This record gives sequence, structure tokens and C-alpha cells, in this order.
Amino acid sequence: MFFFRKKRGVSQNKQSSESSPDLKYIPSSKKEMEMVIKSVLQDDTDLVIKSLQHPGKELTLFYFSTLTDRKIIQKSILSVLQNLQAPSPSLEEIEASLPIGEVQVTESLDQVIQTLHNGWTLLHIEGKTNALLINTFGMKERGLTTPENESHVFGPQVSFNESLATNTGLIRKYIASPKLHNENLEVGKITRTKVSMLYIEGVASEQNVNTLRQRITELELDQLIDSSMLVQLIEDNSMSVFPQMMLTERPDRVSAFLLEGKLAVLVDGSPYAIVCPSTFIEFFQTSEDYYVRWNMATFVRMLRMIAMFLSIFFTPVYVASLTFHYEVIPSALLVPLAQSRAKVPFPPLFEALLLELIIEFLREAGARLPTKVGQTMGIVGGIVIGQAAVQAGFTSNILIIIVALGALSSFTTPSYMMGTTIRIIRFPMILLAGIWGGFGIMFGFCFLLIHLLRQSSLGSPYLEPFYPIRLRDLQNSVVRMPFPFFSKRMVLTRAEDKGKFNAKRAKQKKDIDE
Amino acid sequence: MKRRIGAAGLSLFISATLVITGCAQQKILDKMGLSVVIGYDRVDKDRLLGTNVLHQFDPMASESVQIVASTAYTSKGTRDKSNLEMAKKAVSGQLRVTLYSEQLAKEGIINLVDTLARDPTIGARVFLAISKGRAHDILKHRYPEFGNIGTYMYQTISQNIEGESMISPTLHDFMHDYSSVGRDTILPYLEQRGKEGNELVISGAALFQQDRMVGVIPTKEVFYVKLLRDRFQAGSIEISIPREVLGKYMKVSQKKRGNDPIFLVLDTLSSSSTFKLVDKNRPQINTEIKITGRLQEVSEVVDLSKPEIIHKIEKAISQAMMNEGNKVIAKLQKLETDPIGFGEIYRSSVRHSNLTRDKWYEMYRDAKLNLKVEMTLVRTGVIE
Amino acid sequence: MKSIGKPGEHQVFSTFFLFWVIIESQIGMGILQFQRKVVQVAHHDAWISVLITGGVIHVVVWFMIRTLAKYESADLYEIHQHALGKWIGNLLSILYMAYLLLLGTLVLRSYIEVVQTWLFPEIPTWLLSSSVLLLTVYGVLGGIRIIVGVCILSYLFSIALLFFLAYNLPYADWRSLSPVMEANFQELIIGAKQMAFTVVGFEIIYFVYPYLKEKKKAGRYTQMGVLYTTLIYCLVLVLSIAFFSEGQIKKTVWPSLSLFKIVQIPFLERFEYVTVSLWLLVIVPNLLLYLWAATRGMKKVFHWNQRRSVYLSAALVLAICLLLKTNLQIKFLGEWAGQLSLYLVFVYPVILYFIVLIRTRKQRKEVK
Amino acid sequence: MEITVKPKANLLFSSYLLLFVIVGNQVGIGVMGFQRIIFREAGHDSWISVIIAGISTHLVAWVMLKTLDLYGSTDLYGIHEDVYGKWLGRIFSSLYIAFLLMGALIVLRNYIEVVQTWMFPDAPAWLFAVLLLFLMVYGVSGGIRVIVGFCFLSLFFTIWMLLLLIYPYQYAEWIYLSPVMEASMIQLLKGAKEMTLTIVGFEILYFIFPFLKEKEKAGRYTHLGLLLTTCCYLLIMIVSTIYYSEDQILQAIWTTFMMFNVIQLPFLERFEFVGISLWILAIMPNLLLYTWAATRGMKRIFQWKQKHALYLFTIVLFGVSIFLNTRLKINALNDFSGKFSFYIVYVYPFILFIIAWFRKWLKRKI
Repeated sequence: MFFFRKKRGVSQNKQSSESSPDLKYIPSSKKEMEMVIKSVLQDDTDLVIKSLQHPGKELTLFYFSTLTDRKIIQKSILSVLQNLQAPSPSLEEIEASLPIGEVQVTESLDQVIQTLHNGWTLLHIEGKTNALLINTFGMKERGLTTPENESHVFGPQVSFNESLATNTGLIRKYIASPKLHNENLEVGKITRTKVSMLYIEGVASEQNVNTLRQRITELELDQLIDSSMLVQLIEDNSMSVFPQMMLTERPDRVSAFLLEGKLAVLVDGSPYAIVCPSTFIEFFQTSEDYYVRWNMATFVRMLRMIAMFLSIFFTPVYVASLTFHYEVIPSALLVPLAQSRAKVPFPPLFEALLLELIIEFLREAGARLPTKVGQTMGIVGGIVIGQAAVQAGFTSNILIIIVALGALSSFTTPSYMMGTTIRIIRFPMILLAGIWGGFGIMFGFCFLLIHLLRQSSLGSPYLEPFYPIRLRDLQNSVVRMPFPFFSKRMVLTRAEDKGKFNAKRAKQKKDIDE
Repeated sequence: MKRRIGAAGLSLFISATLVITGCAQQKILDKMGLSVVIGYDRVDKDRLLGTNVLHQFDPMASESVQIVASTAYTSKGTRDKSNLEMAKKAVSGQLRVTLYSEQLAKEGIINLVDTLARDPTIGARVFLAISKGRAHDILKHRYPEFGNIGTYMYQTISQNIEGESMISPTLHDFMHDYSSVGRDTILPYLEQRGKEGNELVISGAALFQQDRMVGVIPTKEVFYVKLLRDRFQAGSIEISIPREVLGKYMKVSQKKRGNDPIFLVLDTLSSSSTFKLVDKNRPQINTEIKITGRLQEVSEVVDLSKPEIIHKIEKAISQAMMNEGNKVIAKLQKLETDPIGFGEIYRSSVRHSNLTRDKWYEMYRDAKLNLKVEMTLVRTGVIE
Repeated sequence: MKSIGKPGEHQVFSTFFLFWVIIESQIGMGILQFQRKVVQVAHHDAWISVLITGGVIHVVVWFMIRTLAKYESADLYEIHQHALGKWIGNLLSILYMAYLLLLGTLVLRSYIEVVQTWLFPEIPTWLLSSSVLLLTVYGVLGGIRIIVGVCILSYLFSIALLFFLAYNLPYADWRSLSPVMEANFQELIIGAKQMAFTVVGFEIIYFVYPYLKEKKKAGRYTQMGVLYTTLIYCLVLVLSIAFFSEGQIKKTVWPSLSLFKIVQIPFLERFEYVTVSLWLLVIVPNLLLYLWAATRGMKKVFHWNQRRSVYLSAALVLAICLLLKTNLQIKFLGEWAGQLSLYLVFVYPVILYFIVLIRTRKQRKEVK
Repeated sequence: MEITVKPKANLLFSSYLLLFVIVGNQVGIGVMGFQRIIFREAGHDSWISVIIAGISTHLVAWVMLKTLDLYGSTDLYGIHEDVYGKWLGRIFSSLYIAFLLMGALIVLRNYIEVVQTWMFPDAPAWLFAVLLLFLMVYGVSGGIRVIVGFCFLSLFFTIWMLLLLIYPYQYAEWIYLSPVMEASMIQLLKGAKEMTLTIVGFEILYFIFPFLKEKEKAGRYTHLGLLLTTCCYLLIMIVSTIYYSEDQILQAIWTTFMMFNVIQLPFLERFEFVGISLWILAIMPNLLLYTWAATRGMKRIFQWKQKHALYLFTIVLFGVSIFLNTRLKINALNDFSGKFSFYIVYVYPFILFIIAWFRKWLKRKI
């Protein structure tokens, strides 16, 4: 899929290719209209065509019963039209009498077809070449729930749902400013998915906005279901294992990022927003870090970094030292290690890979199973694998501890995407450790370093603020300094308005007891 | 796109080849026979007996160590021969102690130690020790009170080094002293004692001239060597002072006990020493040692609340230490071994001395080495 | 009479807190080892000596309060300047500051000595002293209100130790106390003199006074505090005499700690280890008060920034602590400071009172 | 060929990063065992030689910067062309490319030798060569910014190892440093000359200069970097002097790693195995920078595509490193390149400066 992005061809007139080429305007007669619509929509069974015999002219309603709110059509359209007194009402008169806000007059057949699919209703009046489009969209949408994947103990407990309008509204609620821009774009030749790009004017860098807009508009594909697909299409390097743009389901987080000068992309039908540019370290941060006190947040962030290193390197180090460098094991550890390995028939590499695989099986099975059955996974994992495997002499119990610790650490990464990445990186690392020992681990580490250095997110360096060093951003990286330090926006986003607040507080040091 | 697939294919191919052909030779922990202690003895004129004590990790095995011995002309030769009778390959990456028999040590052990230093799998913290009698006998003996002779021996030595009653005898120290101009090695001297030889004791320290063992001093004298050679941080010692020092302050009943010396135990000793070369033609080195410590035990009832008594005791201890220390130095001079490193002091104080080993031994024999000790009692416990 | 640096409203504290400030300043390292010195001269009547000392203190405190009351809101340094003139006054102030720092050093060093003897013989002095001083500096930087708070909390946390002394009761031999008044009067007085250094600390009232909310009540609470301390000392002493034999007390360096040796709790053996560690809580108020009072003087006399002088004096205390190596040296310095305190704390306030009296009379006359 | 180089703005990097480039390229394989060769000349006064060598690098770097300043924004290839004309310039530049490749080769081969000796005596040399060269290709094709970034990160991941010197320091005996200045001046200078191979690397300045954002700050950071390296070397030298006896140093090949031997952590015995593995981080900047500078030369003088030059050089490095299969050959290479680089790094910049300055002066006259 990734090569779509590469072909940035110009394709402006794709919309017209859909409907029949000979008819571009609405025919005046009802019959003709019905025929045209039916031919384009191929006799869809959920298309409703309702005619009203009005004293003056024949009025016809076209709509999809599955996309529209029946109540609106009944109460706000049908009953109004039936009670219409004027003998031959003009379009303007009908429009004025309808108790609905979004009403359009159109002549274009294209637009009619398009809007019908968005849940609008077409009101056609016999003998007129223009018609009324009324927004009657009504679909059950999922209620606003607490975030599932980015759940926090503290802070706002609302996440996006699948409706673009609701999601945009959620962000507008946090940022009640005319500067918040919402650009509507459309992706997908067939799906015609609505995509909005959000940014704060005067804060977000114009260059970033242009780049992102270009990346989205130049996409040439026929379908877009979810934002997690879009993110893979507009990333800087989709070959990399590392996610380069953040996906988040928290409106508060998106708002905070927007205020830093970042850009957000919302996709209709997706409960995840794309935020960019993002850096490597940001995937290890949560919005809760800002809601709790700074020292707490710093502690937790460091914990996550340690966990990341542990989860990548712990098992490989075990494998390397047991396979090649038995010299590095201290004498106090030697006996328990060797005894636990005494009955194991496999080399450490195989043993570790096996166990890591089992853990991944457990995780994958647990993720796919219904919740009720999922609980048994714990029993299966804990008892069957843990106890029995050791007793059978399949694995050493020390390795079980190490692997479990590695798995546990990988789950501390707040971003699901990054967590998966880390789990995947582990396997080549174990393999490298198993064939070239410590040298192999360092080889892998060097590769990762170079690889990370080569990445960028929306053109910004991925390893920022470590390389290039940006002191201001370092204050909010592995550590989270107290808020008075954050008086300026991130360097990363090259924000146009750099200052957040004035930190100059006259803070003279007072002498004791004065 | 095609190029990318091509590149991916190529790298896949290369990595597959690397994995298949380029796997380094594995040394899996539990497939190795890990030596903990190796002992060497002289069998005849040029053959060695190497005794290998290996960890036995199999929980089913009745012994926690496996002992394999074989003879060959070189130390690595004995290892190769031992391999012939073992299920696992003997490797020395976890070696903790090497034990040389006294007889062997008297001939010189540098070629045996040199191979240890040359081998990258062996750490610099391996202990060297000298055994009274055959090393093989010490290692082969079944000690009823401890299972693993290897780790037991290692822990015995390391515990005593940490407790500052023995001078560190690591491989690094040996090589360091061996290759420095004015200092000799000193290694622990192990001995089997007790009923049926069931106890293993560090009974003293073996003195070396370069790599040749020339004598043994008892542990009591090791204290003075350590005092002069290193610094104390938390050592302890038992020392005697003559009774008449405190005669004035004693009760009549105590005086009656005759002239037995009073014994004191000092602990948490810390020391610092300064050396001064006074005369470089006929070397005279004055050494001043300052010791502070806590009085832990006195073999006689003494009122310690009076400052003058404490000062008296301090003086007496200093005097006693000085006497003992000078005796030890004289003994070392007689044996022509310089574990304290007076030679290094000479070398470092004389510009362009071009000191060599032989030159130094020549001078050392009749050098004047004076010791002065200054003892301070820091505290005397919770009662006075 | 007006004084210069009258503290603002947010710095003053309620006068009844003074009660705890006095207690905490008086109880420090002395209580661990005073028995020996008193018992040596006054034998089993030592408790009478303690009571005598207590009585003297009440008198001295009365003089102190009277002196302070002559001024509206002044501490010793200002009184010195006013009553003795700039030069002599400042000289005496400097002497007092040096004395306070000396007290601080002694408290710190002897605590470290206890720790080194009981818990960690190998831990170097610099490590312990610098860590405790760090704590002290942090506290002093907070100002007097924080220090008073520390005094109260420290009292609350450490008072429980007193109850553990009840464990000694079954072992107490009350006959050791009789016959009462066996010691002659001279011995009792010498005993009381020996006691004096242990109970100093109440002179802190000289420095805290300006920070009291209702200065009229100062006398009441100080006297109460002093009384309370005297009773505690008396209690500990009586217990010690009953628990130990006389010879034992004379030989034991820290009898109060040895008293705790007998305490046995189901989950805890060797209670004195807890006490030694817990004692940090008791000495910290001491250190805080002394260091604060001394640096306050530097501000008043030299017009230094108090922050800077806190760092400076902490460094000074640290340096002196490091100089004191052996137990004998500490003992020697302690005796020397004891002599000094006898004059500075027990004699001098009375003299000062009369000087101030004369000065203020004169001034009043001049005004008239 | 254009004499002045004006790289695109997005390729420029901040001048402070020069510090990491200089340190990254200086610290490489030499630091593992430079003590021995200097000790041979200067004995226990070697630390003075280290200081002398350090000061000389400052002098040379100063001249280099002066030369570069004459042109504003160019690299050595441009200067060569300007100074010697097209053909002679090409020859000189090719020579320098060869020198750069030799630098990369020495680092590569010596590191492989260390790995083979300590960790994998039975694994073939070509295997490690392939692995390291793969990383090198991946890094160099990322461009100068990635390389500089790697220098920066590698310093952070390795500098903490200096702290580990505390372990040998515990066994230190200061007596081994005295008497100070026992060695004669000649011996000290000879010792300093032996430092060459260890301390070179800062000549990368000639090539990286046009990529600096603020060129006037180059001097400051170059000298800071040189100072940092010298301090590190000095520290290592002093600690090894007091940790080992003289004969011991003369025997040990990789003295610095041998010192790691004494480190004992509760979870780790024998730190040198970790140290050697980690050292890959320290040698990668060398490989990356040297190869990058060489390929850049091919691009500048022969208008090759840099990628093609990279592949070619990789194959060359691989071939030669396979060919050097014994310790003797490696030592011969080290000795040769030590001499060669002495002239190229220490002598040549002065000559070049004089000629370049003279030409400028002539031009101005005319």
C-alpha cells in the first residue's frame, strides 16, 4: 500500500467520472429524475422515493432510509410540506418554511448523488431544474465513553467516537477559539471519507500545514476506512517499524498538542486522531503526565524508559551471556543459573525464542478472545506454561522471570503502536544475541540508533530533543519539569507564536524571617 | 519498487548466509565444565599434576563438584588431558582460585601464572594461593563440613581480604608485583588441619622472591606487612603490651598476677603511612605510620576514663607495634624478599636510578629500614 | 523601648509554643550521659542536685525575662548594643554566637560519636555530619516558624520513648535511693554545677523573644518548660539510680541508652538501636535553634545575609566536627564548653539584668 | 569542480556538534591500547607526552582552521584544486582519500582483532567485517546529519565508561608516577609522536567545515573537543600508570580493556566483555566519518555518485581487511599508518597553509 503516497500525480477531476457523463444537471420532470437516480444508484433497496401531491406541483423526496433520521423526515419535512398553503411554492418559500438549518439549493446532479450518500434528502419539484437538499442525516452513533487504550486514573475521561462531527466538537470544546482551523478534505475515490485537518492558526507552522495538506490531498487511493490506515500512508517512512505519527483517542491530548503547534487529522468513522509531528520520546508520554505533579510524572517517565530498555535488552543479554559469555556471570548467580538450566535440552537462544513466542501467543489470544473466556488465558499462561514448562524441563525458571519481566515492561509503554514495535524489535535482538553474543546486541543497538537518526516525522527529526539537542524540549522529554519551565512552545513544531505565557515572575530570594 | 524488493531480497539473502555460516562458536553455560579451582603439583622433573575442581550443576549428582586430575608437561596440557575423561568441556572462564604446591612454588611459577594472564577468558581477580603439601591432596579431600571445596576456598580467601587480615593475592597483584622493580608478591598459605585434615586454614602467607617462594610468615606477621604495604580501613589485631606500663594504676590484687603481658584487641583500625628515603647510597628508609582504632577488649581491668591511662596505652601499643614491625622487616630482609615495596619507594624517590631487580636485592639486604608507629585510640566502647 | 528589626505579623508565633521550644532546646545529647557526672559527686542523692539546678534555672529565667521585658521587642544582640554600647556589646554578641555554634558542634559531634560507637564504627565522620548539617541548613532556611514546628513535632514523636522506660521498673531497686540526704550540702551543690551544662539551652529565649505573639505570657511558658525538663531529668536520674548500681553508672558512658537495652518488644530486640537512630529527631531541634540564633546574630551584628551566614556557619561546624577525632577530644571540649556555659548562661544574665536596669533608669531620667 | 561548497540549508548542522564529531573521530581504536607504545618511549612520564600531543593537536587544528578561513566555505578538495590546479590537486586529493580509507581500515581491522581475541577466537574475521560494514553503509547513506547524530549519541552512550576508571583507581598506587620528569625531553617528544595514531581524527575538520551553520564558531568547538579528548586520554594514561607496573603495561596489548577486568558489579563479572561490545559505538563514528569524507572526495573530484563510491570503498575495505589476517600484518599496517598519518596530519597542514596563504597573497598583489 505504501507506494500510493509516492505517486503524487495530479487528479483534480476524479469526481465527475462517477455519474453518467451526459447528465450533469437535474432534469425538470419527476420521471426523468427518478430514472436518472435509479440508474446511478442501481436500484438500491434502501432508496426511498416519496411523492407528494401538492395542489400546485408534484413534490418528490429522495433519500436513503438507512442514512436518514425518520423523525426528521416525518415531522420536519413531510408534515410541513403537507401543510404548505401556497398554491405553487417556490424553492425559496419551501426552504424558508422548513424547520431545518442545513438546506441547500443545487443544480448539480453530482452533488445530489454525493449528498444522498451522506444522509441528505433531495426535494425535487416538478418542472424545476434546481432542487432542495436537506440535511436529514441521522445515524445511531456510539456514545462517548472513557478511553480504552489510553486509560488514565486522573484527568478527563472522554474519548473520541466514530463520528467526525462529534470528534471535532470535542476538540472545539477544549479550544474555544476562532483561531482553531478545521480544513475539510476528502480521501478515497470510492469511500469518499471525510478527513479534517485541525490546527491553530498563528501557532502551527504554516510550512507544516502545507506539507500535511499536500500529503493528504495527493493520496491516490480508492478507500480509506480508518485513521490508522491514513497514518501509514502519510508517514515519512512507512518501511520503518517505528510509528512516526501519533494516534490518540483522547481529545484532551489532541488539544494539548494543537496548542503546542502540532497538527491533528481526524477521519470520519475513526475514533483515533493523528497528531504530527511527533518524536520518539513522545510515544512514551501520556497526557496524565501533565495532570499529576511534575516529580511524579518524571519518575513515571523514567520508569517507562527503563522498562523500554529492559524489555528490549533483558532477554538478549540473558541469551548472550549464557550462550557465549559465561565469564560475565558472577559466582553468586552462577550456581542458580546453571542449575535451572541443567535439565533444559535446548540452547538458550531456542529456549528464549520459544518462551517469547508463547508470551506473544498468550497476548494475541487474550486480545482476540471475548472477555469472559479471556480470563482463562491467565490460568493457561500462569499454570500450564509457567509451572509445567519448568517442571518438564522445557525452560529454566529464571528465563521465565526474565521473559515475563520483559513482557511486563513492554506493556508500560503508553502508546499501543510503540509497545508493539518494542515487542517486535525484541525478536531480532534475541536472534542477534544468540548468534553473535554481546557483539550482536551492540550491532542491533547501533542499527537501531542509525535507523532512528534517519527517521523524521513530518520533516522534523525523530530523535529530537536528544539529537539535535534542544534544551527547551529536553525539559519535557524523559523528565517533566514543573510548569513554570514550559513558558515557551516546543522547538520541534517551529511554532509561529513561540510564547505560551510570561514566566517572569519577580521571584527574589528573601532572607530568612523577612 | 522493484529496487526496494531487490534490496530487501539481497539483504535477506545476506543475513541468511550470515546466520547460517557466521554463527560464532557457542559456549553454552550448562554444556561447559566450569573450573573453580585448579591446583598444580610437581610430579617429577618436568611433569605437572593438574587438579581441576569443576562445578557440578546436575541436581541429581551426589557431589557438588567434580574433581579431575591429570599429568602433562604444561598447565594447558593437563587441561586437555582432563577433557578426555569428562562429559563436558573444561573451561576456565569461571576460575576463582589457583593453588600451587609449596614445592612447585619454590621452583618458580611464573610460566604457570603467565598463561593465566595471557588467557582473555580468565579474569584479573583470580586468587593465587600456595598449599602446604600437595595441592592435589587438599582438593581431592572430602570435607564433611562444606560441600563445594571450590567456592569455599574462594570465599575463605575473599572474606579474609575484605576483613583485612590477608593481602590481596589476585592475579593482577601477582603480575603487578612480579613485573615491578621493587616489590615482591605475597600469597596466602593454605593448610589442611584438624582431625583427618577436615579443616582448611589460611595459616600464613608465602613470601616470594620474584616468582620463587622463599619462606612463610605466620598470619600475625602478615598484619605488619599489610600495615606497611597497604592502608587499613577496618582491620583488627590482637596485641600485647607489658604489664608495667599500667602498673601504677592497678589494684594490688591485679599486680599480684606477675609479669604476664596485657593483651588488647583493637578493631576498626585505619592507617596511613609516609615513607621517606633518607639516604640513597646505603638505602635508609624511615617509615611513619599513623593508626587510629577502637579498643575492643583488654585482658585486665583498666579504668579507661582517665586520659593519661589512654595515652599510656596508646604509647605502649605504638612501641609494641614498632618492635614487632621492625622484627618482621628484619625477617624479610634476611629472606631477601620485599613484599612491602621499599624498592618502589627507592625507585620513585631517586631520579635516574635505573633500578633493576638484582640491584635492589643487593641493596635491600643491608638497607636500614626504620619504622615508627603512632597509635590513637578513637574510642573505647559504651562503658569506660 | 523601640527596637530595630521588629518581626512582621506573619512571623510571630503563639507564646504557648515556647513551652516546647524550651523543652527541645534543653533536652539534647546531655540527657544520654548526665547521670555519670552527677552521680560521681552526689552519689544516690544526685536527684536532689538536679532539683537544685532546676531551681536555679527558674531564677535565671526570671532574670532573662525581666531583661527582655524592658524592651518592646529586642533580642540579646540588640540589648547588647543598647545596654553596652556598640563595641563592647558587639564583642559580647560575638562571644555568644561563638558559644552557640560551639554548642551546636558539640551536640552534632557527640551524636555522631554515639552513632559510630553503637551502630557504624566504620562510617566516616564527614559523611554523617554533612548529612545532618544538610538537614539543619534546610530547616534553618525555613525560618523560626518552621523551627518551632520542628520542635513541637520532634517532641510529639520522641516523648513516646519516655514510656518505654517503664520496662525498667520491674528491675528497679528502690533501696538504692535511700538513705536520702546522705551527701553533704557541698557535694549536692557541686553535683548541681555538674548538671548545669546538661540543661542549658533555655537561653534561646533571649533570641526567640521578639517572635512571640503575647510577650507578657513569655515568662509563664518558659518557666513551665523549664519545670517540665527538670522533672524529666529527675525522673530519668531516679530511674537510673534505681536500675544501675552506683559503680555501673560511673562506668557507663551513655546510661540512658543502656536503660533502653532492657526494653524488649515482641517484634523488636535491642531497643537502643532504635533509640540511637531516633535520637536524631531530638538533636535536630537543638541544631536548628543554635544555628538559627547564631546566624541571627550575624545578621544583627555584621548585617550579613542570613542565608549566607547559615551556609558559612554550617561549614564551620562541619570543619570543627572533623577536627574532633577521638572520644577524649570531644570530652575535653565538652568540659570546656561546660565551664563557659556556666558563666554565660547562669551568671551573665543576672549581671546583664542589672546593667539594663541602670541603663533604662538613666534613659528614663534623661527623657524626663 | 567548484572550489567553494555551499551545501543545502537542510544539510547544515549547528557548530556545537563539531565538538562531538571531533571527539567521536579522535576516540576510536587507539584508546584501547595506546599506553604501551608511549610507555616504550617515555616510561612512567607518558602522561606528559599525552599532554604534549594534546597541545600539538590544538596547534594543528588552529592552522587547519586558518587555512579553511582563507576560503570561507570549502573543504580540502576545493583547497587542493585551488592551490595545485586541477591535475596535481586531483593527485593530492586522491592521496588524501587513500589516507582516509586507511583510517577506516585501521579502525575496522583492529576492532575485529580485539573482538576475535577476547570474545570469539573462532569466528571468522569476514563475518565481523560484513556486519560492521553493513552498519557503515546504512549510516553513510543516511548522510552527514545522521553521521553527526551518531557521533553525538555514541559519545553519550560511551562517555560514562570513564567513570568505571574508579575501579582500577581503588587499587592505584601513586608512587608509580614518581619521580616526575625522569624521562628526557627527547623521550617525551618521541612518546608524543607515538600518540599520533591515537589522537588523529580531527583532520575531519577539513571536510566537515562547509557543513557548519556558524563557521566562525568552529574554532571554539574544535578546541573544546580536542581538549576533551586530551583530558580523557590523560585520565586513562594516569590511571593505567598507577594501576599497572611498568613492565605490565609494556606487555599488555589492550591496556584499557585489561583495566576493565577488575570491575566487579553485583550482577556482572568481567566488564571487559561488555566494554568491548559497547566499543562498537565508539568506532562507528570513525568508520562513518572517514568513509563519508572519502566518498565525498570521489564526488567532488571525479563527480561520482556518492553512493557508488560508498559501495566501492566498502568492497575495498572488506577485501583488505580479509587480507590482513595476522597480528603481524596488522601491526605493520598500524606502524606504517602511524608514520604516514604523522606527516599527513601534523606536517602537511602547515605546508598547505603556507602555500595557500602565499597564493592568496599573490592573487591580491596581482
